[in-house]
Amino acid sequence: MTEISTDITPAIVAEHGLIPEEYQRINTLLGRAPNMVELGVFSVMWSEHCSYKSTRVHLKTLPTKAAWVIQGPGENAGVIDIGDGDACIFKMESHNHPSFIEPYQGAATGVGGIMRDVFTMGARPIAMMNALRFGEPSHPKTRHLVSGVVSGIGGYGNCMGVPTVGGEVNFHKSFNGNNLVNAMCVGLARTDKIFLSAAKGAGNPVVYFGSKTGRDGIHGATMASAQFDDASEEKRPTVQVGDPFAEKLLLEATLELMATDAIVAIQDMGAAGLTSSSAEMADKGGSGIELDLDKVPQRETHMTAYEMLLSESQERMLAVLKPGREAEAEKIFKKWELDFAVIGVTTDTHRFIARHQGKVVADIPVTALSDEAPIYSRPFEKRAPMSGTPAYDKARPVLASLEKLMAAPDMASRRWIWEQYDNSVMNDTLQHPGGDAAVVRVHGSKKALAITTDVTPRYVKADPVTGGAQAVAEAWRNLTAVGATPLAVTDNLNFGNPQKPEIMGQIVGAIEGIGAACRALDFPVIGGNCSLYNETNGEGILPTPAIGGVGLLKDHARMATIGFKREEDVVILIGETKGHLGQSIYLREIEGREEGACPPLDLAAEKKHGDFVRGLIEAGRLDTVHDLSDGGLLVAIAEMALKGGMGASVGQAAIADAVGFWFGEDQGRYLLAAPFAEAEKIVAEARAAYIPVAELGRTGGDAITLNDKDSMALKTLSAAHEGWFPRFMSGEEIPVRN
Amino acid sequence: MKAAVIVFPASNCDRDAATALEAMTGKKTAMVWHQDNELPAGTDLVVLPGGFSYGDYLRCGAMANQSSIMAAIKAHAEKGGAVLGICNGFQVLTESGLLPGALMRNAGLKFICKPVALEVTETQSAFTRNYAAGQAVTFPVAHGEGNYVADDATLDRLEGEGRVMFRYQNNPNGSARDIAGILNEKRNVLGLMPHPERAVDPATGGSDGRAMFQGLIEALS
Amino acid sequence: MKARVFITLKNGVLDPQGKAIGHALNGLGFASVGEVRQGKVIDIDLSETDAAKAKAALKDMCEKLLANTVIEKYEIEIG
Amino acid sequence: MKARVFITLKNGVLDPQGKAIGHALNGLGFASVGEVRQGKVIDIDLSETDAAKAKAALKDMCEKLLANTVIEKYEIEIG
Ligand SMILES: Nc1ncnc2c1ncn2[C@@H]1O[C@H](COP(=O)(O)OP(=O)(O)O)[C@@H](O)[C@H]1O
Ligand SMILES: [Mg+2]
Repeated sequence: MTEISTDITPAIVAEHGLIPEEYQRINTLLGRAPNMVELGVFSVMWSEHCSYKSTRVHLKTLPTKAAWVIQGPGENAGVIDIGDGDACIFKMESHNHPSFIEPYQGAATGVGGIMRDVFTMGARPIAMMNALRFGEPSHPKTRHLVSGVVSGIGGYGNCMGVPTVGGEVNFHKSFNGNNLVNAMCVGLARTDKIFLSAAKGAGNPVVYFGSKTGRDGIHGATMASAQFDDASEEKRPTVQVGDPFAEKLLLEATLELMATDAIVAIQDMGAAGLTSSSAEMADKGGSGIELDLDKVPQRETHMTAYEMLLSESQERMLAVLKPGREAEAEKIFKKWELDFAVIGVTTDTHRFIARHQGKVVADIPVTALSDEAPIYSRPFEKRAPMSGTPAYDKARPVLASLEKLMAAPDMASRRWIWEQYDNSVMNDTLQHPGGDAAVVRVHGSKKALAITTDVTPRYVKADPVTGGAQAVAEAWRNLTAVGATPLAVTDNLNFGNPQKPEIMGQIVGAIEGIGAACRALDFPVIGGNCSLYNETNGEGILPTPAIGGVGLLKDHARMATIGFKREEDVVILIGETKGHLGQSIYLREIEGREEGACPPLDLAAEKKHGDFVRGLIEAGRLDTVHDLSDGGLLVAIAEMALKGGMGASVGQAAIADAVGFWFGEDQGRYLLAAPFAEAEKIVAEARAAYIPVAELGRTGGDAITLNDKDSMALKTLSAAHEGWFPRFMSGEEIPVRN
Repeated sequence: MKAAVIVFPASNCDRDAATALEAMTGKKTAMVWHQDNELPAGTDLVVLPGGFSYGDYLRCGAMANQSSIMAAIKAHAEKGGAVLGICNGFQVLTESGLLPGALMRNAGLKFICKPVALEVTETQSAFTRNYAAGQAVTFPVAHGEGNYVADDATLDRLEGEGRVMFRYQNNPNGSARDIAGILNEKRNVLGLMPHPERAVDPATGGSDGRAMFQGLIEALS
Repeated sequence: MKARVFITLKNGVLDPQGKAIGHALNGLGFASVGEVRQGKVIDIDLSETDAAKAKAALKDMCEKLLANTVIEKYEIEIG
Repeated sequence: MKARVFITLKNGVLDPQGKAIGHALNGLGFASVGEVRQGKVIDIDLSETDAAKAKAALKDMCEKLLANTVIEKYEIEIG
């Protein structure tokens, strides 16, 4: 076996993404030099992706506990208790780089991967979300990437029969060479049927099931190295291709196996495939593991131990069974026409051992791959937040700006996307894409889960701490706006190169902000994922710590939606409006500048306002709510009008700065609409609670009218709002931002 | 009415169909595995559910049509038993020859999921008896290959014999003559692309689908 | 033995995919492109060594599964 | 001039469709069927009359649009 005897040169070490100090540490831990297979195993286990070596010390500061948290970070996904013996299991993960190389397959396998993380814990996936960031619309690659990513997400999720119910999409030039594809999966399980990955005990069979192993996704640089040239052509690394059909069978078969009590531990094979799943299971179980690679179901001939251990072929799982239960399990996988093999056994040696063709090809203490992995406190530089209020033309006509904003790439309707996703399969979707949060019923009950993903990267860039906190606050606000009690979040931290102090400063700041907001809002972090090194030509992306939030509605009959519902409802604004335009969509789209301070955040006010609004919805007194975010007050009114197919006449006496009033992005605000009598009570109660409140006008008609003077037809706004995406994607229009 | 829902590998609206039927009939629905050879005794209605049987690989419905349960379904239809094919189920029915024509890629080449307005064009069947002729209903669609094609003679015949049961009001997929659902000659097998089982609850997809199941219950009980 | 099966749409059956490809090629400046039709090619490894038997089996596969003869036609190539 | 372009997956790239078709053919009793791979065939009418120019244009079309060269390879046949 050439791969065992190969001399490991500094070049080979570097190709494996390891620095000399790390290689030295491997030698020390092993008490000898590693062979090629072992080097490969270390390289993936010690990679940023698997070891979180740059972020771990900071992630530890996040709040992860609450009475309803069953499982925080550390497993495949987080778990919360939603009452009546039901558990909600969810997680978000990135597939940024693969989606840039091959948008369809990259996005599809991203969806498949996150679903496996959720069903490997015993949950049936019930909803999918996706948070996407692309380069500017005028960039030649953008349309191709949007098209491929969206059809890849749909292609995989639709086949799985899990509704894709929401997400977010931004365009910005910093993503030109580095798009972001973050997918989130939410599943349901019973609290007494949650499966973990700790492979406890010795002598238990380790079983492999799902699809066969091929040479998919093995680290390009390492594969290019010289020692693999004997059967060259066949051995090139290949892009991972998703097989949603196999995944659907894998889901059903896994849940069927879980209905027995044969499983000790189970884990999907995600990044770093067989290596990380087996090593992590042994590590968490405090045991050892021995694998016989000859038993691994293989798709291609002449696969080496290195390839099998590092392959990222999709739709595969690893489980540890109770002894003697192999046949029972095998029967299930036969029924579903999936591969099944016993490929190893747990031991009490605390070693990770792999055999191939009669030889030991890797023998490593398990802790060397986990606890002993390097952790770095990388130097970071916290820059002063961007500040100041940029000047803008205060006399610019408001409604013309509104029309332009409604058709801006970041604001236009995403219907073109969501209509390609099956968002109603499973028959429990109560709020489809297009509202504040998606709402999915807990099958057969009155309960429902609200789900959202949020972050405003331009704020994070301006001020990482406030921006990180704002992402959490906005997620919390979106859940609140439908009437849900926000319960927990999963994060997906997308940043540039952490070895640059400035980028590390963004990471540290964002985590600090996320932690502060989660603490203030009682909204613990139960899982997450980091995607670093998102850079092209040395330019990092806008820092994008995406937050996936989940909340619970106890009775979905008491739920709010954004559309206006009745003529003559009073439109009420909750929260303080100062007209903050720094870093706003208005400033960027209308004035063409990305400047100033991001809006400040008052977490105490945020909580107070949200709790007030949610209380009204829960009491059955309020059914029309929209939170304010990108684009501010007037955009929110327009969205409520378009959704409800009903206009409104709004205004206020003596507005000093109309632009700031209508388009400022002050935080902690909600718009409500309620019939007159109820509205009067709501306003009085808000005043009594010292919550800033204002009556803005009445619903009705087929236009937005400001201060009884200027108006714009909903038809015009709708054409602007609905038109941009289809025109852009059909190639009719490649807008250039002014 | 005793209903059976067929489960093919990667069917994914099987539970939705069963849930809708159970809500309407108050009775348990039998779930029948594609490798079975027989339907449960006394089955009145067979539902071929939506989904991506065999991943929609090769052609939608092609591989499901090779399942062992199909012989029993054909025999059931032959005897006059009711068969309802929804979405992927409709594709299986055309592949099997139980219904004429074929379903091709949507004209816009994209998967489409949205509520669509339909006209109930014919009421002469157990499936549509509880609708009024010409009634407008809304069912969700969710498919990538719902573009119905058949030669002109077949289309003329379907229309002439009153076997076009549902038409799109705004054709979303390029279907010939706006066809959304058709009946077989004996009027006991219906295939349609829209999802009536997703329209039985006002909280989710509206309730226009209820009349279809109510009609079946009345006709088959 | 290796066989290649072509599945293409019958003449007269509209091919939206082919049309879209043709349109896109024209749009990219390939003015000489006229009609475009898209079909499938299926490559099959067969352990059968008798060409006649293989051909018969392939025909059978096409009729039973590979082609939908309502809209598609097939060609078989053995090589 | 008529041209035929074959787009097939590169070796080693997983072909879920081919896998499922092979499985189904075995299930139908075609025991001699081994590996199956599915690809696309694109038939193009060209007004170009010079074969060499046509070939060059077709190659360009494959690189620019018809094939996804990250996972697919192509062959061109002019006839
Ligand atoms: N940014 C983060 N915040 C909190 N927890 C995190 C974060 N990133 C990763 N984690 C946790 O670390 C664990 C390992 O993550 P990951 O390697 O992405 O999981 P998997 O191996 O299932 O893909 C998970 O439990 C995850 O929730
Ligand atoms: Mg995992």
